[in-house]
Amino acid sequence: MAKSPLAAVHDDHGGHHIHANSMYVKTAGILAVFMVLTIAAAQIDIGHILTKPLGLSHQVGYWVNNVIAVGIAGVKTYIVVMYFMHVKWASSLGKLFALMGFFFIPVLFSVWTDFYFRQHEPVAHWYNNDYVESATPRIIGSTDGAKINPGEEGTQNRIPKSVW
Amino acid sequence: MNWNLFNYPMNPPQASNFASEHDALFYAIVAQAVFFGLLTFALILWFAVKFKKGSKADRSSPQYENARMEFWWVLVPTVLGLATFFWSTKIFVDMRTPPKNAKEIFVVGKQWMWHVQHPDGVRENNTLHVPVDTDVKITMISQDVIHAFYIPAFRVQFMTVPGRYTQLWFRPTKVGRYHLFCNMYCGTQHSEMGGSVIVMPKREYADWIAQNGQVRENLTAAQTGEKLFNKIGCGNCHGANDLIPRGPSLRGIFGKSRETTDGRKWIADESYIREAIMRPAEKVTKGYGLTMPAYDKTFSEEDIMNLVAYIKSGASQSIPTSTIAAAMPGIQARDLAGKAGLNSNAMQFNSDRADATPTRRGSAPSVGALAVEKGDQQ
Amino acid sequence: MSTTVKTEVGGMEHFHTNPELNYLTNGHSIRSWLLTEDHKRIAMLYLMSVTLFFFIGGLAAAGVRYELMSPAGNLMESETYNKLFTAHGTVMVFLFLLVAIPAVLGNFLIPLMIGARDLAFPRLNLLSWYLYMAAGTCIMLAMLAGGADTGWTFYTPYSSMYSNSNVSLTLLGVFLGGFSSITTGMNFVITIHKMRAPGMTWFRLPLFIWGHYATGVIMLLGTPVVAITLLCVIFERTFQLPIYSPELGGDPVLFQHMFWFYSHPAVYIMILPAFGVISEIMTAFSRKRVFGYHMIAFSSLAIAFLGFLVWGHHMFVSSQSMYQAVIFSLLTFLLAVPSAIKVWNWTATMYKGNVVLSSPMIYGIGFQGLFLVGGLTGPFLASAGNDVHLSATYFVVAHFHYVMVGGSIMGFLAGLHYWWPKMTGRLYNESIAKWNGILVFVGFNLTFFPQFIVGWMGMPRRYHYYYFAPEFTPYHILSTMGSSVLGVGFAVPAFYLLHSLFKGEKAGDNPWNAHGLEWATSSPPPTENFRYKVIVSDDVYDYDPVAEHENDMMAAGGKA
Amino acid sequence: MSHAAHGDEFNVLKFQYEDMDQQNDSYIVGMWTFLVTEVMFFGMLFLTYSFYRANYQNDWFKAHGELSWQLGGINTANLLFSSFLMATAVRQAQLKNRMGVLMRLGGVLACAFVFLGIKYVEYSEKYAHHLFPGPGFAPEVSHFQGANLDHVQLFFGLYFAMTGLHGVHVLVGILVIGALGMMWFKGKKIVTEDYIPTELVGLYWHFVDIVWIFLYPLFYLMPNPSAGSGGGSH
Repeated sequence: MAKSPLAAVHDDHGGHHIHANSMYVKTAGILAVFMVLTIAAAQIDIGHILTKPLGLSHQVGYWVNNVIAVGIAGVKTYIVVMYFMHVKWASSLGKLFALMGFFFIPVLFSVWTDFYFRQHEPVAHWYNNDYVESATPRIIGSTDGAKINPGEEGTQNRIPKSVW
Repeated sequence: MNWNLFNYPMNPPQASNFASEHDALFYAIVAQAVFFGLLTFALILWFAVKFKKGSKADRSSPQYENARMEFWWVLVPTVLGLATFFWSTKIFVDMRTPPKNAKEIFVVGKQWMWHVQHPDGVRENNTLHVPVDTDVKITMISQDVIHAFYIPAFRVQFMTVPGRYTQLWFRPTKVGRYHLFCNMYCGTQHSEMGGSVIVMPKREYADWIAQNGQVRENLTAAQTGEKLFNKIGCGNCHGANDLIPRGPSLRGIFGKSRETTDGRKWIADESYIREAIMRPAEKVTKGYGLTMPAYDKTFSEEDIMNLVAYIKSGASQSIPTSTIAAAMPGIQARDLAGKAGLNSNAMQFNSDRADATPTRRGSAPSVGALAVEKGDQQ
Repeated sequence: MSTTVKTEVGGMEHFHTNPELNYLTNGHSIRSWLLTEDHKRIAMLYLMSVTLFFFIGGLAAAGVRYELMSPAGNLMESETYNKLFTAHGTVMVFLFLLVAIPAVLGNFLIPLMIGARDLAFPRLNLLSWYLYMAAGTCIMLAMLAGGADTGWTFYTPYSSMYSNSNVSLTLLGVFLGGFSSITTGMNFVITIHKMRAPGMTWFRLPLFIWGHYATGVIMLLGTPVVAITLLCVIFERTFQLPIYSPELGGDPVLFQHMFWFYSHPAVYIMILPAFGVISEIMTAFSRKRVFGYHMIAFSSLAIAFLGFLVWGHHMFVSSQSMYQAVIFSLLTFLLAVPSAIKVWNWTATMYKGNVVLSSPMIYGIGFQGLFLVGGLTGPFLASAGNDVHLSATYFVVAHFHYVMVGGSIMGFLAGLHYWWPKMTGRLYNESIAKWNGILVFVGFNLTFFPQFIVGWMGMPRRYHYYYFAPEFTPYHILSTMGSSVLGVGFAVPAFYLLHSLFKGEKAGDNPWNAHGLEWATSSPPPTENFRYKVIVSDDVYDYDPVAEHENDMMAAGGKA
Repeated sequence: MSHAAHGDEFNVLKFQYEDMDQQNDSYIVGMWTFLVTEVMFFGMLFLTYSFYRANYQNDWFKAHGELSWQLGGINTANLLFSSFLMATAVRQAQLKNRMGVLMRLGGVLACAFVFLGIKYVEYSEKYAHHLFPGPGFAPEVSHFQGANLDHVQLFFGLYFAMTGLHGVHVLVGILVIGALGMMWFKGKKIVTEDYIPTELVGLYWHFVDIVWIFLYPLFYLMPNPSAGSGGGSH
């Protein structure tokens, strides 16, 4: 085990992948295509297209738009990570840590369940005693939701507007 | 269950429908904890003595892994945990689902008081009167920071969040006076933000509501001022004596020398009192925090004249006696405040803006100002 | 480790320092300390700084306790009180608990235990100490400039829009401290992965290493989240970028989600290393291989992973969705299981061992007792229905002090006593140390047990006075009395440990006759840790209780 | 990056490592652990973004009209190209081609400066239109077609926070790449003998690119959430 570290460099020389230039050019080309795709997809209002001929709700198309945008970003990320960042050729430990962050993002995003559930909670509406499955998607505490004007709902005598 | 330590209670009073349910669960977990805690610690100590180095105990065939044993001590806590989980979840879901016909009371938390409004329009500060054996639903919002509405005797608590309504419910089961706390740290006077929940017999509650709705006419300026003083609830902080740390007593202060926190001395004349009402931040009496909201947008000049007249007349509030006996031993200072409040809470604010954010940072108001203006437009 | 193969390495002599020198004597200048890349010296730097901050945090705690002795709150202003408990929380959590065991004992021992010459990134290690000191400086400066009054949880919108105090500077300190923590975590994870000596397989690693591995992973994954969250609060305060502002439709509860997403796992950053310490001590002083090695190792990883999925139990009453709360409650109960496994495995380790009640073991048993109470009061708070009443009361305060002080600090003291001879080469006064261990145990229980009762009665946390609820008084008096005892208990080790530095007996390489690579090198270790190449061929905790017992019996028989 | 403890010929292999393989793998994995923390760091911001976006879709759609997708697109292409240059710079480092590395690193730096320049143009335009949140927030109301200005402010709050932090990362990238370039220029052994330092900087730079890959569609290319004409905000 007396080999000099400098010797080690030379020994390792062949061990590392030196990729052909064409690999990088191809990767960049694919990324550029995806970039153009993202911009193009965003110019199309898929919701608008789906609403009329297919009778689908506009929201569906809206979400298709969103999924495409984030999906393409995800694919681009995958390509960058695998080819530019050489994870494809990394040790399994390298792969593990490269993926760990991306694995924990969904864990972080599980906060979303809270906001999702809040919409479906049996909340008694604040100015009348009946349960209402809250009809408006008031996911987060929006001030709009809070500034309820009782006059609109015909229950105006219950709470004077002034306090709120 | 009522245990005592040196004549002091060791457990909170049970005064709502949740209390007994909750306590049963609590004591069940206590039993679990005591059993496992004592068992394990006793084992540790026993092993430490029995297998002390050099003792004669048998050491043959020591074990380093024992799948069966380890299986049991995975299983036992899991099963017990799940049982406790289902039990507690039942209670939790009950607490979060108010019954349909509950009487609804509105609460606004703000630094550092609770505004309570009953469905009949009666208002009070830092006290909450509720009829016994009636489902009550509290709908809450905060005007500034996050607070938590907490009544230990009822075992209920929930945060009030700015921008969103939250709620809790309970059914009081025992007449009496109980603590009401803010249990989410909300700033300098956090400890002061609280008061009492007063559970009344149903008829008394009805009377109380009726009394507080009445209007008297043909009063002197001082009397009008007194009415306004009580109506706004000034007496909640400015009591008959200096026992309430939120604010100094105003009894007989007119013409006396006052010192403010910045060390300046003032004679309490009309303009001083007016300033202190309109812009209290500039006239904080030494020894007190800035708890008081600015009332410059609340009062008309006429109102202030009446108030000054009242304070000039000596501000000797009558301290009414309550029919409600204190449920806890030794409640004194807050009691006075509460009793003063009993008479004076209520009625309507004149203003559109019970806007009290005196501690807002110097740089922030512009953000807030925008919001407030928009609020007004609505 | 009698069978550890020790061979001199050819060609590596230049790494070797003078055999007369150890890491303490290898260079005496201040520069040689402040610019050191030696993990052992950095650990000592950390030891000095965490001790300093511990006593500062302790003084704040004393202020809080004495103020609460009377219900009227007449010792200080509310503002002062609020700043004191904030200082106590911030300093203790961010400058002591998160750092103490990993950065002092972990830094010192991880390379020694796995047979490496240093951590993977020594310079990063030094950087982490400087970041930590910068964090400490920021927080101390903020305190000197008047202090922050938000509580260590920095809940918005109070912290972002309402507080007039030095919140930004304090937050900046916490932010920097976060990066110190991240760099430490990176170092540990990579070191444990890459730097193990030949033959040191994963299942030959001491449990201390497993604990620190899990800790490192939590530091890596959790800390950045809270760092950016707090940075957003700084943005909101200084640039008024609305991130959580409820006035504009932002959500302050989101802050709580993000804060606890880190701060709950952070609890495990504090306690997992202590578990590691206790595993080492229980085996070394029971003279027996730990019971259920694999169970303990995997339970550390299980805790690290599950720990990321339970943060919502801090928010049962903070307008989180009911369904979400129920899910979090369930997961929290599941998380109790791995902790229970550990405690029972340690207990079983003592069974049929040869228990030596020396001072680290006294602290270790103290840890077990206190952590038991802390752990067993967890289910009260994990059950959502119960937590509605107990949330944010003194019950919670008592619970987490049992876990943090009773668990983490007792673990730290136990570890410090255990490895002190290795770190300094000196022995402290054993009997004082033992009695002090008992004193801390008693003082601790006196301080915090009454808080369970007063919390159960409804005493809210962070209250400056409680004249309106005089029924709380006796418990607060008891608690304050206990805290005085506890204070003495924490101060005494500083004296006898310092004393040992100058007057203590020479410890020898292995005063406890313990097994483990760190005991196979000299005390204090040389800068390069081992003067020979380490190849591991033994299993970990290779004790033989039966043979040892027979020897003891024969020795006793011989005497008789 | 040389270790002072031992002689010149050993300044590539650090004393705590046994051999170059161990050292290089530690460095690469170490960099990845750092990037994991960065992922979590930005993850939290994306999470916040997703809540508010889901809640205030219409207002945010109207607010995003203030951003120029063309400028953002140029920046995207710019970062993509710089990422490509960086990847090939690493390749040149493997080939020990000093000039090749220097030229490509120079290209990356140029791209980074162009990126910041365009960001500066964007920011100053927002600032001039009083779109920076806080007390100075006073936008031209007509631009937002009746959107709730509170939510617009929230949008710009997150816009400045997220792109600002990304910008800080670009700045740090410039410093690091500059330092690396200097080392190559001076022919320091630590970079010339081994390509790993260049690879590490490359990993960082690619990560900066990845963050922008998400920022661009999320801020600049929002789809219209409401059917047909404008739509009410709630």
